[in-house]
Amino acid sequence: GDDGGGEGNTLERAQEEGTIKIAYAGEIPYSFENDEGELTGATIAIDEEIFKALGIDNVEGQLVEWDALIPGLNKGEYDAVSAGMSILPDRCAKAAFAEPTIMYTSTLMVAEGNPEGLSDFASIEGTGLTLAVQSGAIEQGQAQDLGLENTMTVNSAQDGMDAVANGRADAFALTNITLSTMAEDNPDAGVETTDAFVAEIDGLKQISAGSTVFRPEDTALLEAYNEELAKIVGDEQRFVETVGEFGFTDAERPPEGLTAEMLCEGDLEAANEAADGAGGSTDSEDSTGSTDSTDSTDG
Amino acid sequence: MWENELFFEAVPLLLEAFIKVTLVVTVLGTLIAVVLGLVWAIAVRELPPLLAAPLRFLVDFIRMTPLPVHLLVIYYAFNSLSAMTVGILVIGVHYSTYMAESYRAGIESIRSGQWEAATALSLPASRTWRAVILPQAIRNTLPSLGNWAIAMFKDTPFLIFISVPEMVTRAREFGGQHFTYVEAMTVAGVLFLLASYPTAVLMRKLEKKLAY
Amino acid sequence: MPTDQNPDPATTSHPHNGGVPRIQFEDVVKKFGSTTVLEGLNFSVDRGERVTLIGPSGSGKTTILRLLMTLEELTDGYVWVDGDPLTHDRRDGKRVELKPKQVSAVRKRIGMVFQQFNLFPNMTVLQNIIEAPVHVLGQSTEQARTKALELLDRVGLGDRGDAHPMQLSGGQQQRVAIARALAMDPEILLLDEVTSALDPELVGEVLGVLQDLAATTDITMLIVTHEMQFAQDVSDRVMMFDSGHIIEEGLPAKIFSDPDNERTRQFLQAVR
Amino acid sequence: MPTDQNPDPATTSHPHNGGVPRIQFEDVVKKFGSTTVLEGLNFSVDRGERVTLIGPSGSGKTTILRLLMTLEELTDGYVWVDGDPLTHDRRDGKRVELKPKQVSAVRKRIGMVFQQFNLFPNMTVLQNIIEAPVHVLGQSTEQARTKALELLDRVGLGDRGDAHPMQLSGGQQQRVAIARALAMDPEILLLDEVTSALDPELVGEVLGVLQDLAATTDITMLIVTHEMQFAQDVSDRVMMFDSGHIIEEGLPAKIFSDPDNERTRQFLQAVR
Amino acid sequence: MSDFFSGVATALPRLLGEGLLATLVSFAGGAVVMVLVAVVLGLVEHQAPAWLAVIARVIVELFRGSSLVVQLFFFFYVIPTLTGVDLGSTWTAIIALGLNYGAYGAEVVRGSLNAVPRGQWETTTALSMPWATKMRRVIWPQAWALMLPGFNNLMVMLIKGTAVVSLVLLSDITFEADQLRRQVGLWPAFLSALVIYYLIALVVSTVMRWGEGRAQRRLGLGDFQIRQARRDAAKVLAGAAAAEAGSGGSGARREGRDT
Ligand SMILES: Nc1ncnc2c1ncn2[C@@H]1O[C@H](COP(=O)(O)OP(=O)(O)OP(=O)(O)O)[C@@H](O)[C@H]1O
Ligand SMILES: Nc1ncnc2c1ncn2[C@@H]1O[C@H](COP(=O)(O)OP(=O)(O)OP(=O)(O)O)[C@@H](O)[C@H]1O
Ligand SMILES: [Mg+2]
Ligand SMILES: [Mg+2]
Repeated sequence: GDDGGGEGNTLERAQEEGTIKIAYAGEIPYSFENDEGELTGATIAIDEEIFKALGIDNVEGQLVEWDALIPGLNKGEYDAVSAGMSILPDRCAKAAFAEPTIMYTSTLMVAEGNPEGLSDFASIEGTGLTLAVQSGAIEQGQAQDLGLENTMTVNSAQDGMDAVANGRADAFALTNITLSTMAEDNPDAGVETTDAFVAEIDGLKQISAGSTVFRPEDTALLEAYNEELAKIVGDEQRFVETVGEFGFTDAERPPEGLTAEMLCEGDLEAANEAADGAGGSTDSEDSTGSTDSTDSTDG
Repeated sequence: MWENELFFEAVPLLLEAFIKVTLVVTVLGTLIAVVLGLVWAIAVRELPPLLAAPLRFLVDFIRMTPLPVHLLVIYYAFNSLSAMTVGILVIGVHYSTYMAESYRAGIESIRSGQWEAATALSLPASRTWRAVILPQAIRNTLPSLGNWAIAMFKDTPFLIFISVPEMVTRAREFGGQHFTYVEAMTVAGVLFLLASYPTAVLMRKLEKKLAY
Repeated sequence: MPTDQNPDPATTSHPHNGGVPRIQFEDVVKKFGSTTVLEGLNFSVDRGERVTLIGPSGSGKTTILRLLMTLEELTDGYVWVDGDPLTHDRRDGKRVELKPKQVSAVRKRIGMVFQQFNLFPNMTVLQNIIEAPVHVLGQSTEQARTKALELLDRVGLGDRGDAHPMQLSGGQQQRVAIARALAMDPEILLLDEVTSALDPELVGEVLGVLQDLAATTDITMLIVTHEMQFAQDVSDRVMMFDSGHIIEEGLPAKIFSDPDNERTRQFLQAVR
Repeated sequence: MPTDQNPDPATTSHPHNGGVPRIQFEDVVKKFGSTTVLEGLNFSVDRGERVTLIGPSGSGKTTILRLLMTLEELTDGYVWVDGDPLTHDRRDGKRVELKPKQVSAVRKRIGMVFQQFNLFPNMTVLQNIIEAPVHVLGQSTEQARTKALELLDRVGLGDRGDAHPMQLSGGQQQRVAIARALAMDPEILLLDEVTSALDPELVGEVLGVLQDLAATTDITMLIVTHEMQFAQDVSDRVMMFDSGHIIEEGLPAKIFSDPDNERTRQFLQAVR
Repeated sequence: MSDFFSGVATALPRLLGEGLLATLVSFAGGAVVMVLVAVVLGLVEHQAPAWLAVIARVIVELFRGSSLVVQLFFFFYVIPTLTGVDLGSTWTAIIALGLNYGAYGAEVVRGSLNAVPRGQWETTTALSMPWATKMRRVIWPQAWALMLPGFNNLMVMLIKGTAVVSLVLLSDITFEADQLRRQVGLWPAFLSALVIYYLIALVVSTVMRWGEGRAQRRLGLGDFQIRQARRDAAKVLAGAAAAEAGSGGSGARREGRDT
């Protein structure tokens, strides 16, 4: 533990010390510790590159349970969360999100051979099958909004895969990259993943993107970070060079025009537009109400 | 800092977890511990040394090592068991090792005169246990068993390690969703106090009543 | 030592004829760890005899009674009851331990009353008394109950059968304990300082019951007591112990009024 | 009741003149919860007097000693020591509780020996004895030590100063306890059944020490005992209690041989 | 089998490195706080004027009545949010562990004071000893011998209690083992952890027993009293001490005040 939340001068301090402490959730391939005990992963790679550009050479990691990431950030246990956290309105109220770093699609991890023939949330609706979701992940909220009955909550992606592998759950919903990587890394686990999908609620694509999170008062750090981030995200080649080794492609590169602000405000229409390019259109007029609640149990 | 809204939102949620999970785990875990504890206590006394020694070691080993590790090991080793089942079994077995100690103390607290009187009357061993020793020992032991049950109740949050949705696991989840633990953990703490203090007072009453 | 009677019990098991002593200690050795309490003790007690054991604290009196009751293990030597071996038999000159069953058969002839009463607190007075007759001798509950009520009458507690031990005074508890021992119809009764734990006022009632018992039955009694008057009134013979040895024995009248041994004299003076 | 002496001690505090009794109980009431043990008890003890309290169990003998030692709180009434109030004083006719300091000043004149010896197990015999003189009276260790060795000699244990209490017999422990009480130079010594926890053989040595003490000092003694012979030998007066009342009192020779009161007669018969 | 051992070989350095350090720091710090809290609260409960004793009692009941896990979260997240006082991971673990088990320890202290025979308290009054002398010279040395078995039990409980400090972001043995599970497999990781915990407990317990023996020999206590003390300790731990306080303790307590 270090001193409390700070007065927003974290950037200065980190630059002085040359070190910044970030929390990660231990999720392959975003941010995790490899077998050599080194901190690595796609979001880590991006952050390290950015921090280096800001004169902070040393990135220290702290593994934290998903639920505790933002509470720990706000009480000053670490300076940033590098876990590819989805940018959601509720979260934006409590913490400051950088501009989108990577785009999310979801997938279902199912038993080998996909015995129930599942493809997305819609295929589960009404079947009574058990769906595992990770505590605090956006799929948890989506499953809830869709009214899926039999959900169980797991603490980590590993737990979710275990749940599917040993039959405690019929499917496990999480981001595509995470689960695909895990399925590849564990060929003997007896699991596979479905094709990626973007959940649709009330006809609106639940577009989501993840980024690094800072304390609200650390505006200087956030701005400096965003500036460097734009240089990577804006450059397809550089983006793929940085995160390619973790299985990410140009498909995960945030489209130009998509901002954290849109996602923070839950403005899915704007997001849909940005994602589909200038000409893209959506059919719903007032979707904000329903999307606000994507990630929470309340209304 | 403090949001009444969140507080009132957390109350019913955690109360539900409390009744549906925490209490269920405590009750079933206690049943397991009460029965297994007596089995350990008598077995260690009556088995031939060659069997009693390893059993005693096992019981001691379990008692002296942490519950969270036991939970994790059993949870991952037996995939077919649900987290709830694992939680109940492990916490029950863990506390049975404490209750075994209580039974043992209860049996030892019976004055040697009782054993000697039974010998002087030529009562056979089985009858001595059943009619003389156990009725007195269990009476002596009951308060202690009750207190271990309360201790177990307060240890149910350890099940957070295998995500059994008991009260504190739910409180953390709730906190994670609202990015603050203040209200939820307060509710959890208060519910614990509300439940355990009166029970402890009751146990003390029972203890006084049971004293010969 | 004046009492070294040693009528070689060479055969395995005597028939119960009148010539055999009720109790015989033969070369009895008892050690606790490295301390030797009894070192080759020999004595015998006849049928119907009442023998009082006196001697300073630690001289081994209690140990003798406990050996007879099989509450302690014999380190060496033999104890015979009516010529039957108690815990060890001599076979072909060798010392052989008996099976628990065999021990139990002989032990049933012996009853004991303890200093601390040792009633079972979880049972009523009546249950205390009928427990062994029913579960050891196999009597019917009815039969045992009738007998128990008789015995309770005899010790002056006919109306307290349903009380719990804790509701009784020490003197009453001890009288129940006597009744409980008698319910097994023992041939031998061992009494180890049965009044030492009682308030002085309550001693009389217990001694009264025992005096009555001595007068009206022919149970063989081995008594350890500090109540010299009682010892004198009730016993046929007194044995004075010191450090596990019998240093003097004889008629109570003689021992209490004019002991031969200096140590006995001292002891009796101190106790009075 | 024959003993209702009541010399109105109206003034707050008497000078220590010879006319004032050493101990005076005035209208003393003691209740435990709802049971009244003493109900307006009056008596006094003169300087140098030795008074034995007898009476059946529960009659309040111990309670009287404990009140004097301030181990129990007075429910009502007064206790005067040399005319000084012990725990409560009368001021303008009102009963006023004294401060702990004041209580302590008077209490220091009183010593007590308990049935259970109560030696401090974490100290040697010598340390037990010098503890209070050094830490309460403020004597130097050397001074206290010299005195302690004298006292140990007096109780016949001059060579056991470095022993630990647990290494001593009961009788020896009790003699150390007496020495410990004497080390405070008390004017009053309270003895509550000091031989009841001892083996019969060891009673004599303790009574011997006390008899010697009575013969060679003029300490005022209040004695509770079941040892009637000792009581007769040592005391100037015997008070017979029943249910918290003095039912008879007088010279020991008279009380023990020919009591006036029927209850006394019964009690003495039962205890003998 | 060789997989197992190579797994253990991989796991051990990590378990014995950072993991063991975090566990031991939590334990050692927690133990110190525990004893301090226990002695202060226990003494206050037993000897202080009623109003103060009640406050101590409330503190004890607060910590014994809720769960260690809740207390950890409370100290780590709730208190800093509400008061701005942030202890950080290590201190939070130490304070929460120390207070939680210290509350149980207060019962051990109080029970032990009660168990000092009444005659000993009364004798100090009969000798007019002032409070400090009485406690320091007579009562405490005896109570100390009686409370050591209880503290022994609590130390073992405390070691086991450290297994939850990963909830406040310390990488203790349990946390490391859970991480290693993915790398070296379930059994090598967790069996190693269990054995390490067992050995720590064994060492601590042995040291404590040695201390017990020393203290008790000083009092000339026999085996019987030692066994009695152990039994009382277990009972006290299970929260049963209060009943005794009602009966046996009241006399001693009154004793304690009037000098
Ligand atoms: N269980 C035991 N372990 C070790 N020594 C024992 C045991 N029982 C008795 N002893 C020792 O054996 C010796 C004889 O003891 P015993 O109880 O027979 O004496 P006693 O004559 O009955 O004395 P008392 O009059 O005090 O009852 C004593 O020295 C005693 O310390
Ligand atoms: N702490 C107490 N609480 C309640 N009642 C008590 C207490 N101490 C004594 N009593 C009661 O006070 C009465 C007198 O007791 P006390 O001990 O003074 O009698 P005693 O004459 O000394 O008897 P004994 O010969 O048995 O020692 C008894 O009825 C006893 O039960
Ligand atoms: Mg004896
Ligand atoms: Mg008394």
